[in-house]
Amino acid sequence: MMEWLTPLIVPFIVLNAILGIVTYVTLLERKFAARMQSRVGPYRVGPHGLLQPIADAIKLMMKEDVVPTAADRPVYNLAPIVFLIPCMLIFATIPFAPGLGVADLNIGILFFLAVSAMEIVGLFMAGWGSNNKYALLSAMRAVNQVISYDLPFIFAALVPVLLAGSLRLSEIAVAQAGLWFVFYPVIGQLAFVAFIVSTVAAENRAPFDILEAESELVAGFRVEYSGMKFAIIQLGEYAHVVGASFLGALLFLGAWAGPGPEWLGPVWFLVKAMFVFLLVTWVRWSFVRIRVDQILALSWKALLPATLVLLIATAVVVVWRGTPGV
Amino acid sequence: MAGDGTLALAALLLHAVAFLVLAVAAPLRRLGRPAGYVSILCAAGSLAAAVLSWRAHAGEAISRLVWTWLPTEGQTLATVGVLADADSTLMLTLVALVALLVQVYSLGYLSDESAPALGRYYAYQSLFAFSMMGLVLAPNFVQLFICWELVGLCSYLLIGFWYQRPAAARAALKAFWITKAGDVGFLIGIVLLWRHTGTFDLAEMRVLAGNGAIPLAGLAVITFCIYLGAVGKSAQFPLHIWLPDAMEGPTPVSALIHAATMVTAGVYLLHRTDWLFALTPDVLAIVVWIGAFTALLSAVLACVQTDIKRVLAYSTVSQLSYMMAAIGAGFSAAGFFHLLTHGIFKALLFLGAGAVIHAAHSNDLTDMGRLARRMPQTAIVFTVGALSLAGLPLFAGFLSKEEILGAVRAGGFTAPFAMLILVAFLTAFYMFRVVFLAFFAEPVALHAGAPVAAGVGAHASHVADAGHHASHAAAGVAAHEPHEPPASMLLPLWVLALLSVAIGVYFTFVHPEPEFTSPAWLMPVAVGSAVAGILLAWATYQRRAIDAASLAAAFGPIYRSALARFWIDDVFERAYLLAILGFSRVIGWIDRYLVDGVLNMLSAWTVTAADDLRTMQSGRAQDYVYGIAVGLLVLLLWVQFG
Amino acid sequence: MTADAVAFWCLAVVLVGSALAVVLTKNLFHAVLWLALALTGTAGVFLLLDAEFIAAVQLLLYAGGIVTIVVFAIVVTERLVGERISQTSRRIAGGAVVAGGVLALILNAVRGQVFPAARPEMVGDLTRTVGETVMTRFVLAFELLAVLMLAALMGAIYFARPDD
Amino acid sequence: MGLQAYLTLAAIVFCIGLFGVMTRRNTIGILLGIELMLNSVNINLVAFGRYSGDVTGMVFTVFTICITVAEAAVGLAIVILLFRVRRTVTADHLDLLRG
Repeated sequence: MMEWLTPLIVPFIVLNAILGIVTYVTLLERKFAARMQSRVGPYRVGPHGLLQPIADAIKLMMKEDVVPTAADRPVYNLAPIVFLIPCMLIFATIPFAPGLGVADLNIGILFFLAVSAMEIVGLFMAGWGSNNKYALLSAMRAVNQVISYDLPFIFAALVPVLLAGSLRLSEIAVAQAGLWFVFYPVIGQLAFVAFIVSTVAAENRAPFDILEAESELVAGFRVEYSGMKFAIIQLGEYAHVVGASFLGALLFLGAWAGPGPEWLGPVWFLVKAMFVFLLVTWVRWSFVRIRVDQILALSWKALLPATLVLLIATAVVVVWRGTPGV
Repeated sequence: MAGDGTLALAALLLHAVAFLVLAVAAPLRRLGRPAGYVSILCAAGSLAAAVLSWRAHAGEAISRLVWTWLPTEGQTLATVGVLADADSTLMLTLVALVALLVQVYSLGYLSDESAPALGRYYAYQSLFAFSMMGLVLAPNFVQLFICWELVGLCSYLLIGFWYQRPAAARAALKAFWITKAGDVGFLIGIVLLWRHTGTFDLAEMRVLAGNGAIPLAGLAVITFCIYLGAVGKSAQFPLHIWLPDAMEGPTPVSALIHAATMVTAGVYLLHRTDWLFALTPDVLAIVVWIGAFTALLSAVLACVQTDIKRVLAYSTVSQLSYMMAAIGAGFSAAGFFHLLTHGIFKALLFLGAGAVIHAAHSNDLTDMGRLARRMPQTAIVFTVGALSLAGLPLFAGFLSKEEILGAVRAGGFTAPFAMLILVAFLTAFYMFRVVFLAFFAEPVALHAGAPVAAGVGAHASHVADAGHHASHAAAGVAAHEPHEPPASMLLPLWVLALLSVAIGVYFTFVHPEPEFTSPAWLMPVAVGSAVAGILLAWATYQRRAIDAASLAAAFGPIYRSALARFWIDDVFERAYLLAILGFSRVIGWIDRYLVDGVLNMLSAWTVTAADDLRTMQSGRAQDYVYGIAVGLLVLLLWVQFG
Repeated sequence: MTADAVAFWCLAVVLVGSALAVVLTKNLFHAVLWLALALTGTAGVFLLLDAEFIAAVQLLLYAGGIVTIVVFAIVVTERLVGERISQTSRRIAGGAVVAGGVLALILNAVRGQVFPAARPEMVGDLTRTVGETVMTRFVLAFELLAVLMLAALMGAIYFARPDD
Repeated sequence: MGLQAYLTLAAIVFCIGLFGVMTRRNTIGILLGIELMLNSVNINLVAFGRYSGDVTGMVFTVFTICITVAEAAVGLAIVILLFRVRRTVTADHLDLLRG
């Protein structure tokens, strides 16, 4: 009985845990942003606003589901789902503790990158299907930006891969037992910075949020969405950010390593991931939005060559030291 | 730590790092001077590493540091790495030193350049230094050839640095193609040698040669082919014609590439493989004769040039031939020794000439004169360089030149020896002709009664570096005053001058153990001919006791032929034209009457047929795909049921 | 039926269905989305063949990359928003006959051969083996590929540069 | 499942792609057909490699995928350029090479 149930139970638990985390991450961000702006943030619903995300979810579910007349209906309706699936699938290969994960593939990080690249299909479907100029423009911008920042993102993420000598995420985590890669002299810090910058860009967050620049494009590719579909898109976006935060914590911050008994590992991992998330949020609420050409120039003229050189330098270091690993 | 070649590798890789940084980080490169600082910083580190490496390998210590490359199934075709021993690290130090000084010097010399051009210049410089060091340290022929071509490429890029000027672009192409002609021979030689010995590796090959395991049959052809590469790179007759034209590049480039390092690569190659050439004495005899002949030819040519850089260029050809002659005589150490000293003082002379051009805004000797008053420091260091080149005692060229003369004589080549003595005389003459005309004598142009400004204007249009400084000249020719160059240019000059003197003094008192015995009269004769040359130059151009024109008239035919560069460039052009045009005429006739005749007939038929068939060609790619698919269908049917 | 066979049949249906949709739908944008599904299905087939690495590359480059640029091309070549892009086909009957004939003959050829039914056991990490093979036995092809990519990159830039 | 099943699947996809290339009027549509054909070739390569226990097939699949991406990039650049010059992407109108 248990033999075939276990592979179902673990994903079920993980999926629900992730959904919970993602829901409350919205609250975390709102509180954090409020503190940065000397406000209090959500406070009404529940003690210290703790029930706010649930209230939001209920509100969105109750709303009327409006479909524009001119919309490309099948595409419009499918888009949120196609968008959400990759965003949830990226958690499949992340090990939350030694042995605790859905599938610890030997190409784990490649799977993560490949699946997160699929997200753009859903995004474009949403922009196209809405049959709205703002939505389409926003989707075009998103494609531009995601293509541009995928490469630096991959290169930055490959630095820990080279250092650990494995594509398997659990092995990368284990390889940091001695030294977290973020503390690896020079290379580690540079790669981490590049990772954070390209994460912010790949998530389309400020200062790279031109695709939903409210002053020009109203709300970007989701302008025509409402109700449950809007909630799903929102959920997917936050899931992606959280997934990238987990990846950052795993690649650079030693994953589940931390003081205390072993069962505290997942907790430590969560704390680190939230740290990365807050870092991204901090950037989001601190900088002004920059122009499209600036965004593209930053990627192609600075970030891409820099990460490429960094990657080569890492390879040289690894070859010089003879063996991968710290 | 230093014994394992790591330091040599570091010296090599520092330049590569500088180049990569400048090549990849475009914003940094476009800043200009900061790019130069990056490059200079790496060059300084490289020099330190090279010197340490040299100290570690001064004795018999040899270290190899190689990685396999091009692994084919079962065996390794080639390796890359460094082979550090006494010779290569010494050469490495020379390259590192001159490269550093030239880069510092260029900061001042090229200060008028736009920032992106300056950054590009430093990127090229770093690439060149890296390639040259890779050549020097090459453990096998493959790496050596690759670096050999890389330095050729850098030479091309740097000669054509002012690529907007047609003359520079042409000179760059000429240098590239003529050296390539030699390189073809070199490449053939390497491949033949590989078939002959089964290895590219220098050390392995040397062991084979030591055991007598290399079959002698056919080896002469191979060594001659390899020598052809050296002929091209080191500007031996008849491929010497590119080097004077290469002076279209910036003067620091001439100092680094076309005097001290790249052109000596041919000499270095022969020195490096002297054990191989020792097996083929016939080829060595060719080397001596061509060397002596080129030395004499170019020395005569140097006497009649009015462009200061061209005098130095022909002088470089002449001195390279000196080295070649010594190597051909079988005493390659003497040639290598002269290579090192020549590298120092020729770089000094070129940089000094650069300072003069910088000040006078002209390359032409007739535009100069009495510059010693305006720029005494330059005059001193230039004279030190000239004395070194003339080979007077206490200066760098003295012992090395005498060693070469002794070597050629000990090798039993009497006629080349006599030619080289004559060259020693001519060398002193033309060098001091430059010294007197530029620094001490009254300006010639004033003598002739022509205004200086007109001379500057007339030459600035067609002379290499002068054009570069023409903006200065145009700003105010009349008010222009020659001045000492900035410190960034003076410092390298003084370093090189002091080194020249230091080497000269050191070797005047500490004679290295010679491999051969020279007769006692050799040194007086050598020094005497040099002094005679200096005196003749003094009498002609300083005192004007002898009229230069009548001196020229006395050597009428030679003078006129020298002015025409002995028609060698013309011969190349004619031969090229004749061969290509003649061949083309024959081919043209065949083409017009035989080939075309048949074809016209066929095409007449074809045209009518095509008119009927053209409807098949719709121009739509899909129709063709359709055709392919139908063809595939038919093919499958035929295969399965036919 | 084993789990493998079930998965294969599901993927085959998805793949063939979406491929047919790619060549038959009138809406070009929908065709591209169907292509994305077909490419994803192919990645699934690769997974069935134990080639996880290839599957990931397929998703990353094909489904992520190509689909995006195709979409881009559609948007650039059609008016941004306006009438639905529709595309018609021609010579449908002829094309169907030729394609069907080729298919029948290929299948006939495949049927006539004897193929190994069982898969040999692969030892070690397949991804690592692929990587090592690329870097040793096929290093020349790999480097040529790099040159090709560079040429394609420069060609694309040349084509796409703004008119002067 | 045997090798035959995979080969059959690949053949079907290939012929569907061929059909698309022959019948589509839109240049981008033709490109989609080409992608399908290339894709089926990859299935063949991987399947043969897997059933003969040799990684060569997979290595060349990686190569093919890379080449395809390059091909798509250049091809679409050409399409965009064509559109800029001729204001059409209908393949029938692009017949400058007609004899």
